[in-house]
Amino acid sequence: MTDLLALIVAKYNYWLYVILMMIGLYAMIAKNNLIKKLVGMNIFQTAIILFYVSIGYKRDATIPIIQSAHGGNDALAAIIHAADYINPLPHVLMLTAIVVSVATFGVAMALAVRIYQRYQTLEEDEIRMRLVDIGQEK
Amino acid sequence: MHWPIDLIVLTFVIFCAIAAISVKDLLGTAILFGAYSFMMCLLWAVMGAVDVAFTEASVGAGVSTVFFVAAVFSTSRRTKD
Amino acid sequence: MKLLGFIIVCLTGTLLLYGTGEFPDWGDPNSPASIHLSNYYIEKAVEQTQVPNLVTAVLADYRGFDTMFETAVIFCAGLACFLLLRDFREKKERFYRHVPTGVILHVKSGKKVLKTGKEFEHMDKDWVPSDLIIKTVCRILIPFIQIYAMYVVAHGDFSPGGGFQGGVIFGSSLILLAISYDLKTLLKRVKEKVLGIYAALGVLIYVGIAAICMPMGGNFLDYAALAPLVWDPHHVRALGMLGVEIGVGIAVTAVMAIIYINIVSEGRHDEGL
Amino acid sequence: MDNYPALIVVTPLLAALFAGLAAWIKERLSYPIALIGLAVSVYSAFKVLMQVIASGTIHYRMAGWAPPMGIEYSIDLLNAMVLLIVSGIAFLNLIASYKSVAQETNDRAGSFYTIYLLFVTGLLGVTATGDLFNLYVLIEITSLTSYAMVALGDQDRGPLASLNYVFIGVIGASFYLLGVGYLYMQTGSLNMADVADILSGIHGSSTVLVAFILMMIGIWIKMALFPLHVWLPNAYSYSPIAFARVVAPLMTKVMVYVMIRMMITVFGFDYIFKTLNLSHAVVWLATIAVLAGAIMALSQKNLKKMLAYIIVCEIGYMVGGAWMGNQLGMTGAILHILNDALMTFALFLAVGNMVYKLKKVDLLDLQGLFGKMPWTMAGFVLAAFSIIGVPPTCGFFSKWYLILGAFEAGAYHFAVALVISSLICAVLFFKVFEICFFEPMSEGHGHGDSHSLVAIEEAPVSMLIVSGLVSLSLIVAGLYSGTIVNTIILPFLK
Repeated sequence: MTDLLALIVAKYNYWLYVILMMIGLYAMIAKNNLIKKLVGMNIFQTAIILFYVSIGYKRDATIPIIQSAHGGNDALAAIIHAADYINPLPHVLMLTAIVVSVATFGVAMALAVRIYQRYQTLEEDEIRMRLVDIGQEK
Repeated sequence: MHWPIDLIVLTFVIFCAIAAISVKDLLGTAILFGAYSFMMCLLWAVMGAVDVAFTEASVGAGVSTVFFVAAVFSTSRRTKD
Repeated sequence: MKLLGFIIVCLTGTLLLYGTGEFPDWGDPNSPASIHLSNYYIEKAVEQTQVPNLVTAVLADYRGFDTMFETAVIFCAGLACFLLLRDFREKKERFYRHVPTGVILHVKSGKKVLKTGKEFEHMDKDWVPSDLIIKTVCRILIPFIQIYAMYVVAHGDFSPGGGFQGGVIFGSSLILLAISYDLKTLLKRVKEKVLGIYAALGVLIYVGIAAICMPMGGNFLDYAALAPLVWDPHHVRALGMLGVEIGVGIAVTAVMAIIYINIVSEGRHDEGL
Repeated sequence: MDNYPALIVVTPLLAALFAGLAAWIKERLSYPIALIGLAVSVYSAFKVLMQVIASGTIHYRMAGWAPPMGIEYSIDLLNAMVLLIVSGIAFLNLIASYKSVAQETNDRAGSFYTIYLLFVTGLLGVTATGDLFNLYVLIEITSLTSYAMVALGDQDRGPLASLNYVFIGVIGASFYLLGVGYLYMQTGSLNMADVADILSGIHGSSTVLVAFILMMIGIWIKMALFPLHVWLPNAYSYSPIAFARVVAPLMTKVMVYVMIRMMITVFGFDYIFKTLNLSHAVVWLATIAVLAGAIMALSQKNLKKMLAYIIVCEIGYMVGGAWMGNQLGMTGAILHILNDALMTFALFLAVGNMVYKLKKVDLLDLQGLFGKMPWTMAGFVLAAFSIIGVPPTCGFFSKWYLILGAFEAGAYHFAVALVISSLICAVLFFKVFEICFFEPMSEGHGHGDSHSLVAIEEAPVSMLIVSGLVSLSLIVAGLYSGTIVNTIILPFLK
């Protein structure tokens, strides 16, 4: 029983990131409203960011800002133990991923407004019906 | 022991995610979406990713929700599913 | 559609869960990810770049090339919203409200424009009676938000923060002005042309600083080559990063404002939330 | 001045920013700025190719840091060739698109050139980079620009096609990012060369297998391989023609390049074909893609949609060739990147001339086009022959290598699919020729004599010159394909 608990403690973060991603993916595919799909897309992207951040986490280590070098006296700054600080590389990658997800979110919102201007609805099936009518007119 | 905080915030995150998708009114989705982003920012702050939490708070919870509400005002609050 | 979605979700879910089988435990210090490269950053970054915040050091210097293209992504999002939504056709009819009597005038011809001020005020479809409390609080709050935003940009090297966060906070102070008053006051204070130029200028500052290093003898984006230009050669990398962060802050501010204005007014830049 | 590798990617970015500024200050300036930017990029791509042929791989360190720490460009023969193709085609297309941009996006031409340059910067960056995460950011730039451009075309269906493209594109890019995350977790580094030699040690672990599958799914979505191609036909046929002309030949070919780069440099040939013998499954997938693309192209009524499905079919060729497992197949795939880019570019240039004149390119509107637009149709015929695989043109040679590779690897179903799809392409294009040549322009009063003097209304000269130049280059590339293979592709595969 105890190794199961140890396994859970060791891996629950990754299982939850998979669950979040699947919620996002399901919403993107199955939801009918375009803006609901966009929410699913954003959940899908933030789940990946959660995965990256949980790669970099080290137990009982502090945030990756070196306080001791504040004064710039190099002698003191020499002895930095890597195990005391959290891995900064995933954080850098995820700053980029968050900005990219917001940029895509903004453009997708602009597209949704354009589609509403043209079809007066954001429901996928209603748009498809109006597309068929336009097809017959042409 | 920060272990329980992490679990509580994670359950809130998943609850907000499912609620944001299944709520029938788009403005409700907008608010829940903001709450989801804020919970994610809390989660990352607990996990030591301070810069990422700051960005997610200002960009995810802040501006994305404003764009969302602005878009809902320009279109419609009605959703069928 | 729902069934297809469910099947795909289950398939990818099992694939990913199978993948987590051999993951190192969550948070143990000697997982491969936290041994190979990150130790170098943690130990060497401070003495090589004099920037205590390791994330900003890696973001703007070691992997500065990524961040440059990320700023290009932001600039591209703002340009896309401008191209998609902006339409320059004037709205035909306008609504005015006669302030003393509260009568609403519906002006049909586009040419007749009444002077808005004490007597008339603009009316738009989501018109809300102007609330004195919101207006005064926001008028007091906005300057402090902007000072805080500039602090966040400037202190990216020492505390969490940097170009993106500061730029977004500055952008949201402009959006707060548009929400508390109305879109016209924001557009009167910040012209659309100014926003367009600042968006391109911000990214240009970033790429410019990076490109100047080439004729100065270094590789692309190598701040060390800028030493002769800088007043304190020892901190040249930290100053290079600060210049780059300022460029990012300007670009992000302008883009957030452009996207908000275009989405809320559906491109006509007249009335909105 | 050995900064050429950086110049290839940075000059279009700088030109895009100056064009963005000029769009607000003086609109007329943005076109010349765009031309200068791409000209410098083409020149430095050519210089880099010559340098790489002369002295082997170039290593260019961004920001002066050593490879695993900082980002590094390691440009070898495959890189240099694709870089030259991308910058060359983008430059030629810019020359040809001055008139059609003025016609389609009239009041915002300056912003159009800015986004066009950002798109080309993204493509060049994807080709040149040696860093896994940098590749993700650049894929995002190319995707974001193409989301915006697809929505600018057709007023009715453009935004909807673009939004579907956003959803599928985000899923693809996120799967690639997830694959990079799984790899980073096992190796701890992001530089391709560094990851490759750490990976050679830990072949067994299931995480590396899942990482490989995730990255391949992401790249296949971006490449529009058959089951995942749903977004491509609408996206390419509803986007403005000036943009369709650059996205059709380049976007999918650069993603094929990324797939080959992942297979050869990052994961290594022996990992893919020895430890996990996926090649049979993928070659079957490619066969289905080739046949499905060709058959779906048969049922199309719009010329642009038809060409979009032919692109899906061509992607099947390249994926099949790359996954054959032997050197011949891989040579055929790499040569097909070059040939297919040129062929598709020539086809879309001809279609661009037609759209400039006829506005709508349904198959029924093309009647009597040989009489009206003889030069455009000449270019179209040449490009059509090249896709079918008629010997003097380049299409024949790459198909020849692919078929030889298929026989050597025993994948007869793939060789049969190649032949069948060539026949179907022949049927397709002769159907178009038949409409354009024989049916007279319907003057509405019964059928007058079929060869009445039809007024020749050709497309503007600038578009004609570029279209003619590219069509002739098909033959030149065909004749020189031997030298291309020996100088560039075979040394790379050694």
